[in-house]
Amino acid sequence: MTSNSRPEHLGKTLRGKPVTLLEAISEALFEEMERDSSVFLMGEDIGVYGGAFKVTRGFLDHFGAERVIDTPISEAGFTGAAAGAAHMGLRPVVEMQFMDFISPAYDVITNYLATSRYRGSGSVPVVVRGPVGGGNRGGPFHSQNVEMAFFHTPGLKIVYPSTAYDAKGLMKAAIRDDDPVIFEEHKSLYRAPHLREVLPAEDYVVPLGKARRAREGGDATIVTYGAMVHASLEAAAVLEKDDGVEIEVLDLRTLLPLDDAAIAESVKKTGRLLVVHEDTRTGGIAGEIAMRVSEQAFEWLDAPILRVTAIDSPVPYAGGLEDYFLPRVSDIVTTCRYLTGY
Amino acid sequence: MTSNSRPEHLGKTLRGKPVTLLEAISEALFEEMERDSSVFLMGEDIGVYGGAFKVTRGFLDHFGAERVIDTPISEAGFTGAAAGAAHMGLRPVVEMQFMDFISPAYDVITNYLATSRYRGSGSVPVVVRGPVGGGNRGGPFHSQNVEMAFFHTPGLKIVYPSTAYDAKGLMKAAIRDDDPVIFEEHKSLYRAPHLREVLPAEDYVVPLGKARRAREGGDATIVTYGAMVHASLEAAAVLEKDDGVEIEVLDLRTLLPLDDAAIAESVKKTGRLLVVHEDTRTGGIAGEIAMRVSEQAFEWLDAPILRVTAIDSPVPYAGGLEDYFLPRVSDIVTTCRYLTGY
Amino acid sequence: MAGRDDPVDLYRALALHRAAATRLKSLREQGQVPAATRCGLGYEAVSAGAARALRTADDSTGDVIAPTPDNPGAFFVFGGTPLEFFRQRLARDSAPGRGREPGMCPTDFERGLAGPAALPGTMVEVMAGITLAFRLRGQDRVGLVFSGEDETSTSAWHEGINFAAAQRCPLIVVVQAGTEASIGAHTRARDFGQKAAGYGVASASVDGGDVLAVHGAVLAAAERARSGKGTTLVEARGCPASRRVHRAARTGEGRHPDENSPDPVARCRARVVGERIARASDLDEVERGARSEVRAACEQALGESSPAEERALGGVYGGDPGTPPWYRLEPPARGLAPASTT
Amino acid sequence: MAGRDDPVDLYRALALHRAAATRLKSLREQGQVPAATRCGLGYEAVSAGAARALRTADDSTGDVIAPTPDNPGAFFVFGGTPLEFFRQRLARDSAPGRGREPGMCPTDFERGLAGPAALPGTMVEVMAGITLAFRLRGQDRVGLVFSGEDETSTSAWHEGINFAAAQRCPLIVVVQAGTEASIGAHTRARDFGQKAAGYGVASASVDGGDVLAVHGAVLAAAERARSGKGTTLVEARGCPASRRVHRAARTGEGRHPDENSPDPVARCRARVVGERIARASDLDEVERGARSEVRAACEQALGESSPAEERALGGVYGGDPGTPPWYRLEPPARGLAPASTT
Ligand SMILES: Cc1ncc(C[n+]2csc(CCOP(=O)(O)OP(=O)(O)O)c2C)c(N)n1
Ligand SMILES: Cc1ncc(C[n+]2csc(CCOP(=O)(O)OP(=O)(O)O)c2C)c(N)n1
Ligand SMILES: [Mg+2]
Ligand SMILES: [Mg+2]
Repeated sequence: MTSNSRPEHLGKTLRGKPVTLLEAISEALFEEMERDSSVFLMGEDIGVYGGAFKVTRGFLDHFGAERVIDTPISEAGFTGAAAGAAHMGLRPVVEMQFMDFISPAYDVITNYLATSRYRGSGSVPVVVRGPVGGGNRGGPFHSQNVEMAFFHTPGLKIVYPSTAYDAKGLMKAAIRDDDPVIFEEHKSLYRAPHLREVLPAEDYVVPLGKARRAREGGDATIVTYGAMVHASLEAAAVLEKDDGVEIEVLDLRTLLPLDDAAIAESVKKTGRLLVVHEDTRTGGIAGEIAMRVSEQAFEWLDAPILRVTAIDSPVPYAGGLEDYFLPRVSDIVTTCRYLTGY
Repeated sequence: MTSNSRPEHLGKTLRGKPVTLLEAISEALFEEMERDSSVFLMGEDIGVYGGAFKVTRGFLDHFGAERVIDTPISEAGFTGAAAGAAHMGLRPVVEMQFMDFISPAYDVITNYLATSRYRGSGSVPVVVRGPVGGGNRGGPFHSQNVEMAFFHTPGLKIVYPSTAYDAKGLMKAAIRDDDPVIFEEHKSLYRAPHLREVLPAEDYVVPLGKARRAREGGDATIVTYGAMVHASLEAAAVLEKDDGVEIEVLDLRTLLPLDDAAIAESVKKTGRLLVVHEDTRTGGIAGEIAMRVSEQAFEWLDAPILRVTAIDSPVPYAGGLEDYFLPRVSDIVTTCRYLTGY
Repeated sequence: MAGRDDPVDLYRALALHRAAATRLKSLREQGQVPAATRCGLGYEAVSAGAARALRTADDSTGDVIAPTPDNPGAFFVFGGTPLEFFRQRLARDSAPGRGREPGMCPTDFERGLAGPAALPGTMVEVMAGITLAFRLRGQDRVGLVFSGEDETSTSAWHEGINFAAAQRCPLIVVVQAGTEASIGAHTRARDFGQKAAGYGVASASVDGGDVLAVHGAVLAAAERARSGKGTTLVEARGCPASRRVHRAARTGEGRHPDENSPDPVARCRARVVGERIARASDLDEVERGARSEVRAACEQALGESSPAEERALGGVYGGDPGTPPWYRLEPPARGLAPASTT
Repeated sequence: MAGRDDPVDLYRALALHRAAATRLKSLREQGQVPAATRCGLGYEAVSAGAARALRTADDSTGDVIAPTPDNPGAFFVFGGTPLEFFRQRLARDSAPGRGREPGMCPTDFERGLAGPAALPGTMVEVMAGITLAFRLRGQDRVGLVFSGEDETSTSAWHEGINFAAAQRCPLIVVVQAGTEASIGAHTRARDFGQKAAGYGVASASVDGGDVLAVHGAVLAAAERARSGKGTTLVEARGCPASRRVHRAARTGEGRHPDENSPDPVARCRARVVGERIARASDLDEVERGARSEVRAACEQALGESSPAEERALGGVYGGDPGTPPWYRLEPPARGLAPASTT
């Protein structure tokens, strides 16, 4: 019972209309499912209900219940099943209703999916995607960023887009990639009006593992990703206007593998590095970046590598607490001033 | 049916005899259970069988089945149950048969145990302990180091001793601590003859969060922990003899909270830092250390911060592969030479 | 309490639950609490009936319950107040959880209140441990955990009940199930009571809309538990079905399958009045009392303030609240001259 | 294959399993494989009986099995060779897994071999997905996963079988259970078949030492699966009990509770000879053949070399094998003058 025409709300790009980051992801999933019959979806409430954030609205009607599978609350079970289906040549895309719920699947992802190729069981082309991030008053279990749970696991890739264009192109690249990919989608970017973009009508991918220069500048480098790209660009605009300094902003897009060549190149130009991540501080990705820069560009550093991050605590529920917990544009501005004045 | 006298094999320290690191841990558990009736043990095969590594041999006979509980293969279940028992005033010590098996408990540890205090459910004095580390031909699922799975989680503490003295004192401190503690015990140190030590007969603790200077030196600092302390000391001896350079070796003992004051102090003295960890490279603890040193002692650095680590892959099974995978003394020597000659 | 409960007291508990749930629903509609907040309408009978079958106390000697957000009635029976309820939900500074988390039930072990939960199933594990502690200490106490229907699919639920069964913990697991027709595609189980046999525990199945039936089943389970016979699974059928089914059934503006199920409060009322245990006017009085208590509590909580932002700091570890590294309070590079631009 | 199997062919499968397991045990005693290696003695009937009830092929069109290390007989039925078996166990460079992992069963999906597993229960999840793929593609194939008894306690087992049940996957889960007397303190379940009802799947319980009984039960389950009726749990009773029970029972040098259970190979032999299906001398011939094949394979594997150490690199990601950062092959700080001392 699948119809052939594309549902109205998934055809904006075809009609030359701008799309949100969420719509870009929906379009990517839809187009990949159209392109390749081995692509299918699993997750909680993704079918009839269209997903908690409506990313898969209309998919069940179009593709049918065999390609849009509603699952039990068994994140480990259906992620492990995704690996099995992948072994048989399918390309499952698994939705975590909130990415926080990936934690019960930690075992199967790190021990099975990530190691399968190495152990001789073949590649596991599974994408595990879902909403992440704070600022939505979701409290400790509906607001997490999960990259650091997986960043240390060889065999995984981690993607975290900040624009609609990248979200669509990276999702397509992730689905076509033969390795398991964790794909993080920031909730506050999903429907952000200023991120609406007219996307190319033709098929395109954004390759995994390549950072993007979101802003050019010579006075200091900010390395960041996800929602913090926009906070960093805001800070950079303030600094240009008020201080006359030019901050380069690098959007990682893929966290694993890390594009350390792009980071080193920028640091060699500016001599100053600030890492900004929304995730909590200790053990955040800033550390690995600092280490790689030390290994690859120590001589070019004119100031300490610094970071702006969330506080080391669970994500609080009350609005005031959460706002204080999260990194702020003013924190980025202050720290950049410190660096450029160093 | 508990007898009152201490089993023969658990009385070595009382008799002034040297103990292995494993025996030091057994003594710590035994003495804490004697001292405090709220301390009890849970784990797979820890009772009748005495544990896969025999850490709890004799405990069942002495303390009875209510304090030495054999569990199903349910790492999440019994770790969550430990949290519940802790809420009721008990102090559970949970054994993971191999620490690799902690992964099914990742959810309950990071989301429940670590956040309980913050969320107002009170402290959770649970110790999760077990054997870690490679070099034993255990392959990918019996050789892991697990610190980086938890290092990013506020609310947890992580301990990783390298000597019998520390193992005993840190275990006692961990059991008495009100926060959840992950306690890693390296298998290749368990019975290493050269680590046998005569321990103080009286009760002592080694405070959590304090690093130990394992070797003094002014030419470069190695920050390390666990089995790599001994590899680093070996390398330092080679460097003293062959190159006449003095390497300071800092044994972290506790990874979380990190003793960054001790690290900064040593780096300010030597100006050179090498981090050595047995765990895989990307996203390893070296990153956080590099970041903190950059924040706290950048001006004192005379050379890039470098690291010696395992390869970014699962732990291989075949002996030759595993030996190549693990960091070697010669790697440490080479990298120190690079640093001191920089 | 033992034996048959006073129906008017039961009715009072139902009425308080209903009043609080109704009020919370309108707060939700006004956007004062997040849209996803669960209220518990329709869960009056299972909540109050189960909780009133247990022993309450405020000095850590009574039974312990772990309610879901659908069980405010159970929270009130155990001494939770409407004021605490609204403070918690509105994330007030005065809330027991101090605005840090959105759960309905703040933990207070003295009163026998365990919560808030983390992910689904977790509290089954935690309650297994709480009741293990009762058994180990020879206390005459039982624990009860409320669970959803699809929650039985989670790994935590499975490992928790299996552990409780293996250890003969005095635990009651109440599965709040829908009607058979409403069970979703997430399971093939048609009878959640059948799960009990697979764990070797007793079970009972009752109408979850019938407060006396629930009360009786839990009373019997509690007696079993107190007499050392271990864990019981109580299936409460006909609870307002899964929000997941709800979602499924709502599409196309269809009716929810359970919308016709009889109102548990009205059912109890009809019975109490019909059996001439009390007059309708007495029950009206009870209801009015509940509503006004709830209204006053809600008004008070609405007038109270949210936590100050600095409250986001601390509470993660015991001891010195300054332990976690925090970047706004200290200069980024200690010991260095402050940057010229700041 | 359908209907009753040829008893002599069955016997050949038993004999090959027995010969390989016996040989492996002596390799273990000689220290050529790790002490913890499982051999599978006593699992002949369940291994061969189950596997021979399925359809084998070598072109990805047959059924798929996931054996445990106790099921070499199943591996051989599905076309695995003794040579592969010993290469894998001895971690030879020629092994399908190239020495990277210690599992008994290398993966070869063309022949229908799924493995090696990660942690217990994982393969139930993975096989749920493999059989989901069969259903989604309308293929007439079934999957079978061998499980231990305590493995049913794991979260992975639970989420896997529940998912398979919900999705009506053509999956057979064989639980290799001990005798009732041997079930340990890790569960209250006395009948693993009872677990099936809780998941809404069919079940059968057979004597795991009776190759024909196992064969018949799996044949029936496979027919159910092929006709779209979904998942079946087959309990095989009286397998050599849990190594855990073993451990427990061994203390005090007591006899293992199952040491008296009749030898499955001898039982089959008695029946085949008793029913005059074949002569004893024919069966001797079969056994001799199995032993000599095994001996030759083992000798050949023993003579082969271990993987060269550089083989530890690569294989973690698809594409460029150089992707993961690797520290021995590149100078630590690119672009800097090499250190004077190296
Ligand atoms: C690990 C995890 N997965 C998914 C969710 C989202 N979630 C919360 S409740 C729920 C449905 C629970 O269904 P059921 O147990 O039947 O309870 P009901 O809400 O129907 O009362 C889901 C999918 C979550 N919080 N955590
Ligand atoms: C998560 C995890 N926990 C524990 C273990 C260690 N372990 C492996 S097999 C086993 C016992 C399995 O018992 P059972 O399923 O009955 O199988 P048996 O060995 O008795 O055949 C244990 C405890 C493991 N490998 N992984
Ligand atoms: Mg439900
Ligand atoms: Mg067993």
